[in-house]
Amino acid sequence: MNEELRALYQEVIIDHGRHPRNFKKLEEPSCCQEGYNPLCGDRLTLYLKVDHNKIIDASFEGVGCAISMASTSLMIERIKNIPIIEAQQLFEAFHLLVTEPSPTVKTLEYLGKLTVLGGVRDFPTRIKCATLGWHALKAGLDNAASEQRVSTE
Amino acid sequence: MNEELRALYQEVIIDHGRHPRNFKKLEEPSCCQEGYNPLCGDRLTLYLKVDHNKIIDASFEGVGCAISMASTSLMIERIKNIPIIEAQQLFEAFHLLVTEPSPTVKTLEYLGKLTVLGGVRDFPTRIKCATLGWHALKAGLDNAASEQRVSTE
Amino acid sequence: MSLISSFPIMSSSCNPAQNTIDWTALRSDFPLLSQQAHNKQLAYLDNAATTQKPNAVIEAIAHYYRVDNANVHRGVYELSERATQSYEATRNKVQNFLNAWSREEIIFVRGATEAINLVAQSYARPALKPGDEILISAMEHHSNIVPWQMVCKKTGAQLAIIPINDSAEIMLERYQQLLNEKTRLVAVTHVSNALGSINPVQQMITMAHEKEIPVLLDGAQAAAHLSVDVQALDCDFYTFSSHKAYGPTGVGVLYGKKRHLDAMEPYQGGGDMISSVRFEHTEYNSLPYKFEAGTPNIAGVVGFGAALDYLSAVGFDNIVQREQQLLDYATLKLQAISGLHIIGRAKNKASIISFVLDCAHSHDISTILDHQGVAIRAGHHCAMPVMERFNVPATARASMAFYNNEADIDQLVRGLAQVFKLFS
Amino acid sequence: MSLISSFPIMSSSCNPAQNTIDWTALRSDFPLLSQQAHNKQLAYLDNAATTQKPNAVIEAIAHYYRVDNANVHRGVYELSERATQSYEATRNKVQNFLNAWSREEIIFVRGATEAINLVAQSYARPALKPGDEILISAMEHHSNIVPWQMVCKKTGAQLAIIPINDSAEIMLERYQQLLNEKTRLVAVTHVSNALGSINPVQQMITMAHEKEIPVLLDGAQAAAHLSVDVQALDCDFYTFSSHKAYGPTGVGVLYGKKRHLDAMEPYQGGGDMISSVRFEHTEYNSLPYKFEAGTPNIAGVVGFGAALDYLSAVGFDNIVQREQQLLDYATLKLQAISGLHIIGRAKNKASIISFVLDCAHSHDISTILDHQGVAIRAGHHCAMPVMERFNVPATARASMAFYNNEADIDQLVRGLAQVFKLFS
Ligand SMILES: Cc1ncc(COP(=O)(O)O)c(C=O)c1O
Ligand SMILES: Cc1ncc(COP(=O)(O)O)c(C=O)c1O
Repeated sequence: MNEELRALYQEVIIDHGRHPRNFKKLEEPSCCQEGYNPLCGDRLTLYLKVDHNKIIDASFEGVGCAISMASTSLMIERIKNIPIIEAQQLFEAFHLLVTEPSPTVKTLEYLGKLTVLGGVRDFPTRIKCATLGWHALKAGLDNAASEQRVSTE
Repeated sequence: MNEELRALYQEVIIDHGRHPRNFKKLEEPSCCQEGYNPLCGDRLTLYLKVDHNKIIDASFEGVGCAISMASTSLMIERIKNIPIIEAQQLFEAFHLLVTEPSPTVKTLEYLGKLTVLGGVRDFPTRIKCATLGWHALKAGLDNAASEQRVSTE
Repeated sequence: MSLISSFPIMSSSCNPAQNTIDWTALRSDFPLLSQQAHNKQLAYLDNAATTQKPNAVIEAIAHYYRVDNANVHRGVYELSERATQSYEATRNKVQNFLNAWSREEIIFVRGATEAINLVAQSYARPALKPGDEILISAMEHHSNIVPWQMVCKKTGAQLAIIPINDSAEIMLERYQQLLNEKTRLVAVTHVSNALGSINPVQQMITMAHEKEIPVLLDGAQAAAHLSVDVQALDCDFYTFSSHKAYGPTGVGVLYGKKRHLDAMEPYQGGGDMISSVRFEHTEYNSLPYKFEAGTPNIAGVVGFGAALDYLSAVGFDNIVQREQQLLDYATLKLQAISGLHIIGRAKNKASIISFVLDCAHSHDISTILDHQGVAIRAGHHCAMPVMERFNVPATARASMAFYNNEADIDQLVRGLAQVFKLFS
Repeated sequence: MSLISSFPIMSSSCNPAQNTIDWTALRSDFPLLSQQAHNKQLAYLDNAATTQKPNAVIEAIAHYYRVDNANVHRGVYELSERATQSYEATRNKVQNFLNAWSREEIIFVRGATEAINLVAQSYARPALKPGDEILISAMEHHSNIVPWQMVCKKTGAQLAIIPINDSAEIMLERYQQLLNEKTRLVAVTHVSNALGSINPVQQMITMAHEKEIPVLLDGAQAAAHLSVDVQALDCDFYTFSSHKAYGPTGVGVLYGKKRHLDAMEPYQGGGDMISSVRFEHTEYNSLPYKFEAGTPNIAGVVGFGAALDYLSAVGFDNIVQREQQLLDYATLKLQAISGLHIIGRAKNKASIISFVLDCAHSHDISTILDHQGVAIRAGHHCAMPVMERFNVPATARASMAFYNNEADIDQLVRGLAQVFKLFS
């Protein structure tokens, strides 16, 4: 098996792809956001519970390839119990990870376990898979923020 | 000047092109038929006076290239005072003249002066010019015939 | 002629009778197939998406631009006349290819998609009333769904769907029931791109015509793999794309019966499709030009002519026989793999195999196969309702052309072994 | 890269500054121009109908088919990714070429004609009411008349016509009066194909925008001969054809401001233009794909990219200067001929000269010139209303590209001498 392929399909990814964590509906979520990739038909729903600008719980459901399932599963592990603003920074960092030819050491350290998805860089057609859950996160947080603004104004 | 060109633009054609005969409106025609070549915009109106299945007078008006003007002018000279059925045979013969690689001697003899238009064979884009008046004749006679049928039934 | 002499099967045998084809030599007519992908010999198995082009086609296009290029239908000079003749010669070839009654029934468009849209807008839209029905099947490509949805939205007509059974075959009894006095048109695919099913179109047309309902066939997946005779079928419209028939991109064909085309409104307005233009009033040109507004894809149509010549030199008897061999071989090999499920098991099938694996999503399969030099398609194949019908998010699809061989299929099978290694 | 190294002006000079172009060397980039016609060197002077293609374009198409051919946007495998990238790279090139704000504003179609029809059907038709007006000029090509007539017929809207003066210039005061509260769209040609006039489009757009009326420019004759900046012009739509800009047939561009395109209905339905399809409901894809249903003319678009590279290497400053030289030379020579009348004497002219002779019809002129190796167009140039305006049945038209030279024009003049010999 070739190296690029092994770098893409690391153990962790195969594992999370097969057994995604927090794979369920959330009771009373603050927001539930659909993510959809028309190219391949991957579709997921991300549930977020937000309180005082912090993500206190998250989960997802859906169908998709190993990359999109694993990426979302790993994302949720990481964003639980962090402030919205940090989740947004993570989004940016993750985006750099999968699109920049050589992400900085700082980015890599910041992303920690999420760096297992770096291998997708060499598979341009698969970047959308790796970022599907993340785009749902961003949209969900934006919506949540604008709703909060609406409700507090 | 090249031979094919000389064969196309014979004196007679240049002459009839410049001074078309019977170039006028006809008083009380039995039929007046438009002929139109969308390719180049050539447009003519053919007037026919028919009596007892015979063309007793004909004329035309219009604008067009030397070939279409000369061809129509020469046609009219020839079809005056002949039975409709013979005009229809002439149409067929003329069609052979300008499209067949080598028309028979019989055809050529039958067409007489009209054979000056044979040079158009080597100019496929100009065949429509040479046949414009003739198509108007055919359509006019067909219409006249069907009208007569209508009126006698 | 140079195009013919560069065609290997012609030099070895002038009579394209069955079994005389040297398929290995023929493969070398397709320059793309000799490339390496990821350091492996390329096994191109995505022919339902688009086919590769023989040298004769590539050369015909280049030759057109180097020697004959001019605008068509309007020039008096020789160059333009030559361009017009090569363009129009392809119309005659298509007429023969489909056995159409008249060359005027052949309209050149961009592809199957545009052909269907043309019929939707110029034939259906002016005629449809609220409550009318367009009948399509549950195995249509989006190109044979969305144009009808758009026209339904504008007119208040409705889509009705012919169901398919678990083997991916049209349910003919249900079809019979669905044909009713509200049905204005049946539009079905001749061969399904996602399932491979060859539909019983002859029978379906007879059934529709008994109720005087016209039928459009989407031949995108059929025209290059079966011999099509529109007069024998008696279909009202037939549509397909050059790029799926070894020809250039950007060319497609709409065949329509003359009496339909004559009665239809033009689709686009512009040069060539008119007879005279005044600001007050415009007269349209005669068939087929009424539907070919503007400068057409001249070079593409000329190249398409070369593709049709190539196809007829190979011969449909040979093509069908060879592709069925490949289908049988691939089916045998794939169904022997446990954990692999073929989606689409119609009795009559073209050389298209859709499948899913228990252990891996089609997208992952395709990525891994690509690294083994195997090009297949993964996804919904522009047929989302088919995915819903079979309750899968997506499938992997291998589709074969006559230039494929058993080695390509073996390479696919070896590639799948890698998928299993990684995923189970 | 091979495409660049086969480009002579690049090897002689990397900086396409004015006067550094070796026009003679450049002519040899166009293989068709070296042919003989009727035993004479060909003088191709019908560039307004279509332009010849440089080797770089012909090679780009062949290379695409030999090496990169696959369907776009949907494949996971590398070949398909490569096809998609070459296709989409051209979109970026067009964006730069027109200086559009976003690549999403560039829609690939078959040609200028289809681009205008798309706007007529998807933008105008749903919005027009009886009594509304579409304003066009008296010098439009049929492609910018008939689509509007068709849409007027469907909606009860009307065409209004901006008159032109005897020099073939738009009458701006009349234009100002015609812009009124019923005007929904102005659609004018940037450069007239029959008369050569370059219209004062910047001013016309400003005048229309003062009344909040959007403007479509038909750039078919402009895009390859002037430098176009859609943001500076602030036009709402811009349309042109690849085949008139040294690129392949079957490709055209619709530029539209994003907010218009976003608000518009899709034009054709099918693959690629949708985001999800259910029988009950379909969601459309985002720009630009919403307007690109079905498999596009991939090879054509790739070849068009090579044409744009070629054009930018030559440089518009050089092109404009050279073509004006040729126009001046030809005008001088032709107006010296007694019995010859130039139709279209606008102050601002592109390198197009329409003329009539007292002694001969344009059709006869063209036939005789063809036999002298000179290819010009004769007829109404798909602009019948222009013929009516100037009260001529047809004109002869010589139209020049930068690869033409003074010898071509001399050959035309010698050819005309033969016409006089025969006809007077
Ligand atoms: C069954 C079927 N119909 C229609 C189409 C549309 O063809 P095109 O994209 O060439 O317009 C396709 C191609 O994918 C197809 O497979
Ligand atoms: C001014 C103008 N508009 C539109 C067109 C139509 O272009 P196409 O035939 O490439 O669609 C032409 C080409 O003849 C033209 O000259």
